[in-house]
Amino acid sequence: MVRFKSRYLLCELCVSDQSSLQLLDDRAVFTGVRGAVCRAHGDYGAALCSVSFAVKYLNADTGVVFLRCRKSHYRILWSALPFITHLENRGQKVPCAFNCLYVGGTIRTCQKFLIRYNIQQLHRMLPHCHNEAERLEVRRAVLNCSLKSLEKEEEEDE
Amino acid sequence: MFTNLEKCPRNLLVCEKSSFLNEKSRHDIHVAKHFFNYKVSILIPECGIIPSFLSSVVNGFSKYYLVRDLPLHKLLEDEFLEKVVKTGSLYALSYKTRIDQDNTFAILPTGQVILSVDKDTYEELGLEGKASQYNHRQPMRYVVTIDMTDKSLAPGGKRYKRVMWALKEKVQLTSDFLLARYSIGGDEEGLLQSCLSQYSCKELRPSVSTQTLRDLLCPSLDPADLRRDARSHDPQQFLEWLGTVTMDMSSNNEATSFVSTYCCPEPQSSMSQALVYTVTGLLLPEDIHSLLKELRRYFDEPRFTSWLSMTVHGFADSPISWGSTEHGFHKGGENFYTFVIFKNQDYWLHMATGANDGCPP
Amino acid sequence: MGEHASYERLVFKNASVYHYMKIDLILESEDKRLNAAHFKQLIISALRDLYGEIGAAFPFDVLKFEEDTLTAVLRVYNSGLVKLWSALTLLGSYHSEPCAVRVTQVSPFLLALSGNSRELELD
Amino acid sequence: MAVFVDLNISHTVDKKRLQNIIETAAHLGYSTVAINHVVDLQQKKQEIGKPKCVSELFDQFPIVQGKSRPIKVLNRLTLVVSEASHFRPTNEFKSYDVVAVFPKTEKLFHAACMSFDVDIICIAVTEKQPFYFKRPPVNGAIDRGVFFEISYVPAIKDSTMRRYTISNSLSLMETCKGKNVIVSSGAEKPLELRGPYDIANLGLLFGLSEGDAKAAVSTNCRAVLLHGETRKTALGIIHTMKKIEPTAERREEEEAPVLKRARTEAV
Repeated sequence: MVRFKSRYLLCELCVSDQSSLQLLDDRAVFTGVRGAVCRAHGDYGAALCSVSFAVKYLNADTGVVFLRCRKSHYRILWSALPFITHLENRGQKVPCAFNCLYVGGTIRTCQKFLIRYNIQQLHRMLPHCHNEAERLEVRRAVLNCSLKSLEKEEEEDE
Repeated sequence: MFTNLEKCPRNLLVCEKSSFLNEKSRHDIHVAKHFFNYKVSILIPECGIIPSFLSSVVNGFSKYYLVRDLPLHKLLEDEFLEKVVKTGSLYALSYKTRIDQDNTFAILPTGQVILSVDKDTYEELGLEGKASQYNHRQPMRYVVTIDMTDKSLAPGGKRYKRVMWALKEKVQLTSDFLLARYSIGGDEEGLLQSCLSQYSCKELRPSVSTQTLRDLLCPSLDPADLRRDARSHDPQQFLEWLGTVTMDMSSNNEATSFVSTYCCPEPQSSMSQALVYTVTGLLLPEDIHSLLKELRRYFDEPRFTSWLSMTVHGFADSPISWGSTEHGFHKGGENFYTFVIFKNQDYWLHMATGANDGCPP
Repeated sequence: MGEHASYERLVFKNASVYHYMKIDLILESEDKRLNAAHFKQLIISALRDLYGEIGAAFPFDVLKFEEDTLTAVLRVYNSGLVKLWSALTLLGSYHSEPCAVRVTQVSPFLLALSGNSRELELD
Repeated sequence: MAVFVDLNISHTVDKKRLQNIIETAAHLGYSTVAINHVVDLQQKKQEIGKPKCVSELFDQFPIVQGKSRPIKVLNRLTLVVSEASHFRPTNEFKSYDVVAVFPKTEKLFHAACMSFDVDIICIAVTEKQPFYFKRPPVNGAIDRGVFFEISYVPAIKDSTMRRYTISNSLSLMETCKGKNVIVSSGAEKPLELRGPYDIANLGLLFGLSEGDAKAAVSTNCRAVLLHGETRKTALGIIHTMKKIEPTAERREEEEAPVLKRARTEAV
């Protein structure tokens, strides 16, 4: 049996107001991205992408999104992402931008990257802490959260 | 983005530069080997009416015949072979048959018979041939070449009988044919007609049309510079320009214009008028050769132009292009050549073929 | 043979950067008129439908357009040929009225469009 | 490299329109067309009738453009099946030149590929494919010489259907690798038909290679017609028919073996 090769796009949703991310769900991201692909690449692009296209994971707290599509067509999906200016859910508009962080062949490699990326971010953000108390607070939070909930780390960054 | 959609069929363009006065010049061979010509168009810059010596050559072009429902074996019977095929050069091409769909037949003046047939016919025919070059997954088309001048195929012989049996008894290959015969004497008026009297036979003459174009831009040509390294336009650009002229398109657009951005290649000069003279029909290489000779004489008198061009289009559905090189039809079936003749008897020759074609000689 | 041009031979494979298409637009009602600009706009909108904004941005030229017969000659880069052709094939309506584009000939050489032996009619 | 064929011209009772479509097809260069009679077995009281004789359509069939032959018109039956029990081969099948089936469920698709005595399996183009194409049934169909059909007219008419057409055919191509595919129109109006070279180019969008795309309107259709012939006859070797003469008793007539089985194999 031949395996259909996929590509996973690890994206970060950039929003001005972090809380607005809570309004989004998989469905909203799915339709938003599909609409963007259709605008940028037309019916043909949309048809190509729709083969095995899925939102594999959405973290409404950190804005991390995993998109999956066929390996042969991931560039179509990727090139449409910059044209997204907002997503819509239940009539509410969320202005946002997609920032593609990593493209991987499996969810696993994407996850590894995400951990590395978040650690990097943590190191970058830590010096910005205003006083020792804040710093300790961050450290405590990081130690508190188990490895399972990686996404918490990023939340602490803010 | 869509890489699978960005490929397109290959095409070939062979450009030659030489002089008619060069002893080794092969222009006559190229002309003689392009057997089935459909259209000749001549472009003479700065010329209003066609010189009489040219039109008289064209008027002397051989007649050709359209014969309906002619069985192929008729053309290979001893009598016909002796009388027609072996005494002059016979050109025969099946008419209204498409090389990518139907069985197509051609008889070359060299005495070769070429059958390009589909798989079913090939299997029933039982003649030896080889698979066409342009097959996909499984061969669906075969090319059978029979050389009638071969000694082993002499009428009455075993192999000859087998060929006739295959074409007569096994499968009656019948088609409409375009026939023409070139003979130096020209004494056998109606020889073809008399031989094929039992079939509906229509005599046809090549049709001629003239068109005068006014005020156009034209690229400046330098005979020594085929490749155009020094200048900015190359053979493709010149051929493209020639195309726009023969199809009467505007060639002075702005780079920003919406509809078309085509511009005449630089360096350019303007031309007050030009003559496009076209002949259509089954045109024989011999006739084209004599036309070419006359065109060279055009510069015997002082003229305003330093060059003129002649384009010869081949039949898109002919089974061969040059010599016995296989020809096919993928999307366009193009096979043509263009002579650019200069005042000093230098020439450029551009030969082009499309996707399912062998390379021009 | 110094005075004559010396022999030179060049072979180009896929030399032409363009492909040329000869097409016919067929409208259901024959009283509609359109000019070259409308015609190009129609093709661009067909491209946009099938290939989106990015697809609609690739350049092509309408080298010739005859308003009475609605025939045209298009020039397109090789890489855009399949896209343009398929967009023309899937073009089904003009101003919500059925229409069709018939492609008569496609060639990498413009000259070849002026001598199509499939147009030969001797009857 | 064979003649161009369109195996799906929608049947209408409007004779004038049908004539119009066939004339257009001839003008576009199709040498053979098949008139498609659709029978939806879901609805009750749907009977497979005998098709009208095609010779009633024209006194003189239109000449194919660029050729001196008239166009050949055939009859085709398409059964829309959603339950396996509905599919029952009847004698009426024999009066059609080509029989197609449009399976609505995965189970039926499997059955159609592996066992149904049909020539064509239709692929959904107006809706999202409700199941995945699995390799075993698709390969089974290819081995049996059954072809998959994609109709392009819905893609001309509507943007959403265009998306379904393309994505469904792409997922089919992932499994069948471009083998045993035919592309046909499904036209109801003359203006919906497209020329054979246009379709060969359109095939690239459906995930076919250039050669496969041209085969999809020519050689593969020829294979379908031959396959249809083998169904009507005993593997294309023996052809039985009733003698209409009232006095003569029923006799089996043996025709020359026009077909060899090998020829119907997929190309």
